[in-house]
Amino acid sequence: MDGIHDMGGRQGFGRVRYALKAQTFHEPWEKRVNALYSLAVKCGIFNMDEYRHAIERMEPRHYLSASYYERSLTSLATLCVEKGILTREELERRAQGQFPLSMPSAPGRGNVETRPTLKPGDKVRVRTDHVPGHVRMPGYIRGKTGVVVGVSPKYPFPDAHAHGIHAEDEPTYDVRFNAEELWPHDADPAHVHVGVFESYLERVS
Amino acid sequence: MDGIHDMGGRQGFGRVRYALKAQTFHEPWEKRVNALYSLAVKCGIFNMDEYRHAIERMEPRHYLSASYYERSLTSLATLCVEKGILTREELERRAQGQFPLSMPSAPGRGNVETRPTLKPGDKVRVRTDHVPGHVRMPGYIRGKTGVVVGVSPKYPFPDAHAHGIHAEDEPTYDVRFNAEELWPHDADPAHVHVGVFESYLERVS
Amino acid sequence: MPDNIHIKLNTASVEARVDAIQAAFEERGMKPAEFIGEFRELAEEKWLPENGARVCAKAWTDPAFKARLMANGKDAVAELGLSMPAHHRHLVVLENTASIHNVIVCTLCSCTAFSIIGLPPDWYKDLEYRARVVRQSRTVLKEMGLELPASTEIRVWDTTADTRYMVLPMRPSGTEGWSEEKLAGLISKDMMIGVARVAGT
Amino acid sequence: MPDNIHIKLNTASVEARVDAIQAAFEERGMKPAEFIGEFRELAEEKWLPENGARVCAKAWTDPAFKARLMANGKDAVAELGLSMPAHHRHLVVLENTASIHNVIVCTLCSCTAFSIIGLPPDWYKDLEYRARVVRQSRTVLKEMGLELPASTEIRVWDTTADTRYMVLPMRPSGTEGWSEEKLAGLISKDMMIGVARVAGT
Repeated sequence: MDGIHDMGGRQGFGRVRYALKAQTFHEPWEKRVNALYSLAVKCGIFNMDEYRHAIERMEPRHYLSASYYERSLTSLATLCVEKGILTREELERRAQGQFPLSMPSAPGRGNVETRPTLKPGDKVRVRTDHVPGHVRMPGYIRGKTGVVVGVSPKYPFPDAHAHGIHAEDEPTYDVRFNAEELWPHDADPAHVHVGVFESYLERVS
Repeated sequence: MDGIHDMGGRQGFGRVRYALKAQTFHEPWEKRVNALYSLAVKCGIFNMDEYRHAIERMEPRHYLSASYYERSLTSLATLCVEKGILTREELERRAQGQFPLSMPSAPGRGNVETRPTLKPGDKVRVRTDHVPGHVRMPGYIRGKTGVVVGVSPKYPFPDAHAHGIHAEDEPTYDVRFNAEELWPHDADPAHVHVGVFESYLERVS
Repeated sequence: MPDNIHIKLNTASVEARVDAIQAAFEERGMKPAEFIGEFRELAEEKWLPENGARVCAKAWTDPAFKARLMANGKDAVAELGLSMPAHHRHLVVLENTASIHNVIVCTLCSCTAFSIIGLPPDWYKDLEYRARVVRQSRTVLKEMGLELPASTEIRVWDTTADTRYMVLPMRPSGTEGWSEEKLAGLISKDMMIGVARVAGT
Repeated sequence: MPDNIHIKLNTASVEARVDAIQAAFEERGMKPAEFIGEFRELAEEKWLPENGARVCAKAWTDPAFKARLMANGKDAVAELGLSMPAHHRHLVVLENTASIHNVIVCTLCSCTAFSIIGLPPDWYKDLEYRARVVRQSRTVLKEMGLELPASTEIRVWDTTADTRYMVLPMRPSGTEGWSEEKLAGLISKDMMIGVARVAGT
């Protein structure tokens, strides 16, 4: 989905709030949330792709105003409700207040049928697909061309794995793009490398 | 700028909060804001392109959480401060609290040098430019092809007019796109027409 | 840098912020109170959908007017004594037919031909409408209560320049011989935006 | 549909929401308290940047190890007793040189090789860093205190799959003969993300 979470290249943000030796956690509940979602993954309630997708499905205003760990919490609660482990009513009764959850999911998809097998040096184009469900292709590379610089082991295909659809595992390719081709006239010169699933790519001759 | 305001096609939003005979204004202050920014335009403090751009420059979290009229208010205040009519200190003293303003502006630009003169029926492609300042090209048409169906009188070129840069006025062209080409595999079939400034277009033979 | 936490905790209420600007304008001799009064009158008594409804009704009954309206909307509405702000240099009238349905949005902000069809309703300015109607036109219209036949071509118009649009709805059958005034009574702001249709069409 | 106004006014505090889930898990026999204790120990005592610092120091002093590290990061760190979660199937080590600087981001969420370089700092997860560093790499690094020579090629790595990255900083001159332990003391989490460099490089 072309959601609010797809942040790469979006303009209008201010300076990074950088500090030396910055903290990972600021409040005790943040560690508990991190542990609880890990526990849910360990117990097999949901997988990491479902977890990421349920964050992306947060109502956009809620996503943008929530802290990182509130997003974790919302995904954890949403998936526990969707999987029938808990009910929203139980959560709201226990919390004594509203418990905002993520929006419903749109359909996922399986692997793209004709996928290229690639090696470093191959020139590729990112397909111009739009996908209603989960996808791990940042919008800023859609339709852009780049060069493969690395190949990974196979992973579950997120577009399927986040939706309980069976699919073949796929390698990802580290693809090198030029920032000035990604954002013509308005980017600092750099190479931007993205880990791209095989189904998102087509070979360019 | 590729800002948070560029909403067309962004996914994750829920149902439109539609009601028959819906209100334009909900609170008395909303009419006052609308009048005050109109007054500032009438007094020549800023023009409509500057006004729109100062809304787009709102900190993204603020933009998304603010109501329509709070966005008007923020633009009005920002421009009055930037133009030296008011100071932030005066505003905060009078309001007895913080008065969040928009982020600073990036440079604008003049007309594109080689612009096509077009007529209905001409096939066009939207240039893949990215513009750090104000621009009235929604991101969803960037790089896409369409057909001219209408021509307007000339308007001030917003990319310049929002930044106090002198530029030639330009007509806009109503360009017809297919929704299924704008968002392949993930759009309702429709023709989407966009009013596109001449500088954003190139002719396709 | 704006800090979201600070915005939430220490920000003056939106009303106090409006008061601050109004008072500063007052002090500078800009007479904001008078202008607010004039604006309220315009918003409540002049910029009304009844204007556009008159335009549509006349187009339904006067083919020569309709031809002029389709050729140059701004000049044609001026014949009826209706004016548009100086920066609205062009009014394009979009005619619905049995096979074509038009709908208007402004994805980048919330522009409308407000002096003709009235100031935009709240939902028109909401992020939901702006984000979704260009991409999911049929779905969104259906959610809003307008279910179009599958054969109807949907045309979405995104107001990204200062060209303004209004939809000319279809005239329902059974209204032959009706006065312009009676016909105008059938037409609402939402129909001229394109999220509703006249009953019976 | 979530309503933003309601979210603001009636929503339970985030702490009450966490309590609610923890209590529900407790009732279902999932032993969340024990797991939270284990997790806290991992986060505070195991997933530390000192792990990655050891890896970098060894790579600086042992060319054969470095070759194995560059060929297969996950296997090489395992030699040092360091493990990665099962779903982190691939560790790619990015070597900084006199002419190349690498920096890591996850624009879609905030993935890192946390068992090796430590859990990500707050700013790494902020929208500012995620939105900007891919597009304005040199500007953002400068704002963060790292001004790179104009001749340095910047390579940004966006962690959009479960491949994890770590930056291997440059070894500073004047450290010949230093022990691995002393060298490791030069290296911070931020250097392995790529927003800082070892002093003197």
